[in-house]
Amino acid sequence: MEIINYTDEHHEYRQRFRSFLETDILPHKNQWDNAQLIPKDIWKKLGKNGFLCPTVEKAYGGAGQDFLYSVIVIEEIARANYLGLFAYLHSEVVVPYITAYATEAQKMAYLPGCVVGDIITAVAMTEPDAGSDLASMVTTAVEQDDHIIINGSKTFISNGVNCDLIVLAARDPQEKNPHKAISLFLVEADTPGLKKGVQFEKMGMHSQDTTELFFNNCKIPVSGRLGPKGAGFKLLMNKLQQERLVCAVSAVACSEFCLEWTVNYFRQALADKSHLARSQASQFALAEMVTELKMEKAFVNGLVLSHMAGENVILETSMAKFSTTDSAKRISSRCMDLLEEMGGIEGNCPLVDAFNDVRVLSIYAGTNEIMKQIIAKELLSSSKSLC
Amino acid sequence: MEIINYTDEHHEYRQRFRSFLETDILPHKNQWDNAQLIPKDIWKKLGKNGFLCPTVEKAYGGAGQDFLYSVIVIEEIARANYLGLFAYLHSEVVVPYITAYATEAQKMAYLPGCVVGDIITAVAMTEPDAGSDLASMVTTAVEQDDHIIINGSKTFISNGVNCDLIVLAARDPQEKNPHKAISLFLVEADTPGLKKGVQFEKMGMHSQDTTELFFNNCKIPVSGRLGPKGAGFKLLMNKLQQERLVCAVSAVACSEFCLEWTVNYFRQALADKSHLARSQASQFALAEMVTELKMEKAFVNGLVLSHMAGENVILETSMAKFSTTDSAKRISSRCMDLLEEMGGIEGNCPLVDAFNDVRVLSIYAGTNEIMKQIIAKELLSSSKSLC
Amino acid sequence: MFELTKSQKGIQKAALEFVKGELDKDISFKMEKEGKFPEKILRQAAELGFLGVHFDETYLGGGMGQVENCLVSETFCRKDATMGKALTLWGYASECLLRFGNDKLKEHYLPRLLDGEIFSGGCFSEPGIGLNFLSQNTIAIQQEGRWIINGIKNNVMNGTNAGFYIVLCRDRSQKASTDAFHMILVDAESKGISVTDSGRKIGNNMISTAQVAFNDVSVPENHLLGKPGKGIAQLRRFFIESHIASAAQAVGIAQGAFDRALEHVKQREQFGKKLAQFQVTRNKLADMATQIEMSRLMTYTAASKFDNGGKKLEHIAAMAKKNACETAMAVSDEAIQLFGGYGYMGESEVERFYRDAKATALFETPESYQNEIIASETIGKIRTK
Amino acid sequence: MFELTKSQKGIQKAALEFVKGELDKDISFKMEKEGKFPEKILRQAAELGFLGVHFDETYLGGGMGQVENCLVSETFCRKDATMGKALTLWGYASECLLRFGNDKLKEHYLPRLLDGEIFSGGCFSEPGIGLNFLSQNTIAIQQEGRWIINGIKNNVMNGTNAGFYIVLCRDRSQKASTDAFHMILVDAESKGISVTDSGRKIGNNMISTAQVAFNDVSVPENHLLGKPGKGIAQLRRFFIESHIASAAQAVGIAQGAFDRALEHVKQREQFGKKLAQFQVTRNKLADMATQIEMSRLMTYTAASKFDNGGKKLEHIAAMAKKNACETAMAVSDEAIQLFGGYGYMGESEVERFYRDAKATALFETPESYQNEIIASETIGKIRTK
Repeated sequence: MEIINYTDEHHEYRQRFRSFLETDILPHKNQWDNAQLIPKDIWKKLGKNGFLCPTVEKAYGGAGQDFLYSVIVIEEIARANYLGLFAYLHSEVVVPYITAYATEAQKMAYLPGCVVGDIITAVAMTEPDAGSDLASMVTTAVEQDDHIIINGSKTFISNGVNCDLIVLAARDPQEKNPHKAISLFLVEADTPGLKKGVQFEKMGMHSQDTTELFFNNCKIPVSGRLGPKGAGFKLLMNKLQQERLVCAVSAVACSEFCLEWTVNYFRQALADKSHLARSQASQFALAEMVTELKMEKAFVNGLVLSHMAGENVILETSMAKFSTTDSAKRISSRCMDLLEEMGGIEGNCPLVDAFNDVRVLSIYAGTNEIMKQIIAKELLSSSKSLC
Repeated sequence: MEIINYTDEHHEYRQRFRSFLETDILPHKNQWDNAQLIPKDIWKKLGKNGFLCPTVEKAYGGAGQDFLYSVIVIEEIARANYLGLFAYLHSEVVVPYITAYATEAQKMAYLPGCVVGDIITAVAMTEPDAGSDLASMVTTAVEQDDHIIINGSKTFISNGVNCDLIVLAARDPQEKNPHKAISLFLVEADTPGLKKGVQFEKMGMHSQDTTELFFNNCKIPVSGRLGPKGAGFKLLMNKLQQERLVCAVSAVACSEFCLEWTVNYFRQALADKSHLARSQASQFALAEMVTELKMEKAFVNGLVLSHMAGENVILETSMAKFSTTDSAKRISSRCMDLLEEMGGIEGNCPLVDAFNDVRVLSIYAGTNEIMKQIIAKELLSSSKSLC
Repeated sequence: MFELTKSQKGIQKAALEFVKGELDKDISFKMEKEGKFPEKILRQAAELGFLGVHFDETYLGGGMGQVENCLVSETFCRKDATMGKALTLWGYASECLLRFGNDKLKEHYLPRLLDGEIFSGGCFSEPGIGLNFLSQNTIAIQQEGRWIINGIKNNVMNGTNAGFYIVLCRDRSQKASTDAFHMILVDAESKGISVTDSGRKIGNNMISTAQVAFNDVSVPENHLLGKPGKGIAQLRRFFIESHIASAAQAVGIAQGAFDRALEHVKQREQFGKKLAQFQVTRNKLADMATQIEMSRLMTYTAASKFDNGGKKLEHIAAMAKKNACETAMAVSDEAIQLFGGYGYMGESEVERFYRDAKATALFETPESYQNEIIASETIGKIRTK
Repeated sequence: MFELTKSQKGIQKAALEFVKGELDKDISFKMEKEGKFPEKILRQAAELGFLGVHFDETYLGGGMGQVENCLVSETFCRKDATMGKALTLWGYASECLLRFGNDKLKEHYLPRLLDGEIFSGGCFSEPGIGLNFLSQNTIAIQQEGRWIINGIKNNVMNGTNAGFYIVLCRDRSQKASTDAFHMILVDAESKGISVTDSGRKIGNNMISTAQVAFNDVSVPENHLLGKPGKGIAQLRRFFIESHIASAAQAVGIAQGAFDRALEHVKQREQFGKKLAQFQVTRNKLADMATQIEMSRLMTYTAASKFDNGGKKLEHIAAMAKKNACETAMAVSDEAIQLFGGYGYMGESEVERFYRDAKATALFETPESYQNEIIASETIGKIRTK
């Protein structure tokens, strides 16, 4: 029994995207990894071909597809072992703030560009001195006449170099209650007073550009506020379910890639009668890892359906987020162990890239420790039965 | 989204069985643990109330229910923390050999008794010198005129004291090919030449009786053969999917019991402001374990549906078997750690029983090592994609 | 490099001969089931000098150190964990008397203890409070030259049959602080003590564990061990020794389970090969052997440092216990698995090693306590604003 | 009990001062990225006597033992794993020459090696065959007073820049058996050698790893190391030293990652508290510290036994490496997690410790090799029918 029943249209879309990746994307991966940037043209190509923001409504230039199209894009990128093509941040994390909270005018202004890849988005939440702790945010947004003046700095901004539009969280310095102080804003990247910092070197995901952002009396019109004033905290919270879910979908697909590759390697080794495939310990390790993967996949697929049905599964997606990302880390590392020294050589073995890429999954979208804290709190404060 | 959609009738059955356990079973657990036996009367009571073999067809005295009724019985026994009430071996492992392979006459002779608990069944496969290795079985069955003469011994026979009817695997000493040599037989426990050995002391599952069986020129009619001659190996294999699946269902429900109990304990500790509940490490541990449980449950529930749909999910049930039983072991042990010294005291903490009971799950129904061997073999010999 | 001395090897050998000659598996199984203490064997062990090898000879001890004590404990537990733990823990917490008590008290209690005549128990933990010392509620009031004690302690080893208890009490006149606790020896015959046996446990079933309530129990002033107010500091010093001893027991348990498993896999055949020839079995044994070797090394090192008067030992001892308990659990669990169905049966011994390993981890001090000891030493001072 | 001597502590201190003074983080990051070997620093280390501390003084070595060598490796890697490994592994497998070579060969190669002038590589593994010695296909034929070598070796450390290789070769005249292999030193200048760099790796990127093909390579007869036919036995003896050295590097990596993480959690605040004040952080640090302590103890013990000429060391050394690599992986992984987003950035150093830990586990000898060494020693003889 498949948990998700994909239609023929879904399969066709998946096939089409897979081909696109093979012809238009993967041949350039090394080059973009070295450049630490994916050219804006490529984003446009992705957009023009319908691989960005597939769920955006037709009224705003989108295809108005169901969420399974999003899942397909995320899965195929991960299965192509190219997490550095961080399109899902744009399509499934940032743009949803706009579709959910923006005014009609804001939607008309930005969404069509987001869909075709003319506008690349980023979200600016984290600050140098406040990682997962939103309440200690210090970037300020002060209303002055028809404008809002922003001051402060944000860090770990994914798509930081490429981004044209930023969903920014900042606080009203007058409001003492941290939960009421934060508002969201839409800031265009060329706004005077906004400066992009230098790019971070990272362990992996090299094609993906990460920077700091500095706001120095950065002035945007009041119409740039996203959602109600002071509602930022709540708006951010509302979107966490999808953010964690797509992270889990990506992690599972990445584990799938690692295992598929390794199992195929062992199948070949078996055919070649190489000593590697004769190892009973390695065979057991593969059995264990494939089992781990199948369980996660079953769980996450169930959550995809619940999410599409509009259910509140924030607790379960938090579980999926920490568990699948830990697992992807473990699986990429353990697969390499089975290949012995061969596993560690970049040119021979794509697992090296996977190992370097997945290490960030347990850190971003809320660290895995934060996930556990949330789960435990919910678990102990509730009186619901587990079964 | 619930993966399994239970009907109101299912819920009602679960409720009825839960009450039955509370009133008729659990008050006697200690006594039966000490006696190392559950009285035959109790089996009859279970049967009369419809809690044995719920799927047996009405024609043979059964209720003709779907497999979810079986799942409910298994789950509720495990959630009552009473794995020693090993009814599922009878209902879901042994009796299915009869429903699947027996002649009409055999069915009529035995099934009605199995359903009402007048006949308790056991399966005799394992031998002292051949654990998981069926091919090295030495118990012989020799056809002589209208009879079959059985010689040899079997060990680790669950329900060994109570059993009235035994599904026996034995080999034809003339046949050299081990895969063609084995046949199955139905042997009534009072057949001359069959002797039950002394009962084993065990780590847990104390109420459940385990013995050796000795066959010394034990003579049964030829009509006692179950299924075609020499087909034993295949017949046994055919039933493994269900055997492993029910083992996994039981393991998951047992983990559920442990976690439910521990979470409730911590909820109380939180209300009492006890130091235990303040421990962040314990809270994280609970979050991790509940996540593990939810994943397994999703996977196993999916397999239940596939099994009911008649799909071949032997590979996946082998995965579920090793993974859920390892997990039950880990969870029962780790929950105890969270309770510190209190966790180890029998009178205060039902986890001690759970810990002692679940340790056998990774050993029976094929050791977890055998599961991994099967999975790895299938994985590497196939050319199917994992995704 | 750690290397046993000749005399240490001698002790080890003597202990091995003793357990081989005197410990009977069938008797032990029966006693474990019935929860009986092996008193006869305790007396024999006492006669041969295996009790309190690290106690002064003046009090009938062996006059040796913790290394020797570890060797005896490990060897005993390797042969039979339940009995080994009984023979090692009969005098639980008596090191508090040895290290901090006055001569008169020592002369009165220790010779009888080391003779196997009496037992001792430690009253350190409280229901719902555990080892969170500052929250503890057992109170001692000084009154007319005596201490009046009130409160309830749980998880008291040898609770039902101790000759004396070592009790951690807060001085009522002081606010809870690390300097507000006394360590007092209470004779078990004192009026006002009521003991409730905790019953059967996951393991360690030859030793009783109990809740002990003190209701206006009055003891002479000189039953204070060490200096007034130094109870917590002294207790932490005792836990160094106790952690080392538990670690040695755990190493013995792991080794005992390993011995049985190794013997089994070298004999048992499946699919035409000895189990020991399967790569997965070999890898399991390699893991088990490595874990045991590391835990033993850590334990002996901690013991040896203790004997040499080493400082900064608290976290090393805690590491040794934490790790040895993990090893004992992992190794005995794997041993059961290697035995298959036989491992689950009582007669295999390995299931009992597994349960005793769990008991070693749960009772005495829990891992959370060890973690905090290690962390605070490792992290050092944290500068906050 | 393991306790460093005064002179060992001196070495440790000197090594610490050296890395503090000479190793620069920014330069190191750049070199790692470009895959360049730190030749200048190697020369400096040579001048100060940090290369080959366990080699005879006759050949410009330090005249000390593996304990001292471990202290240097650990200290180097603790400061900077990639550079530390480069400075330690530049002379990989040269112990084979030291232990088994004739004086003439040693005089010719060792002083230049220990001077940092040349590098050495070990040719032990083959593509698709790994360290399964009996299946190896590199052949040596004795012909007119020379050895003619043909075959392909992979995973050769310093493959592209070695001055000489130590090569395991099968004698064609014999069937594959443990007595049919020779260990031969091949000068890298010999004709018929072709080297293919394996390119960038998961870690250890200042050292090249390469495939080395031998095509009718002819070397003088006296380049045979030790006795003919003893190649495998000698290689196993070398792996004892190599396992100990890898273990020391891994301990250094673990400690280095731990140092950074500890510093971070004591400074970084979240939710109004220092990270180091959260219980979960404290437990993580306790686990990490325990693992490191155990691995270090095991490594020093193995080194010390080696220096004292101890027997039955093969499995102890393998245990040390296996365990230290696990520790290095677990600790550096947790260090990244404690840093959060900063840990994933290049400048945090911890991500590089993590990659170098993985490289230490994967290259040199894989865990499967260690497991089999430990298992065969632990299991002993199996009686089959």
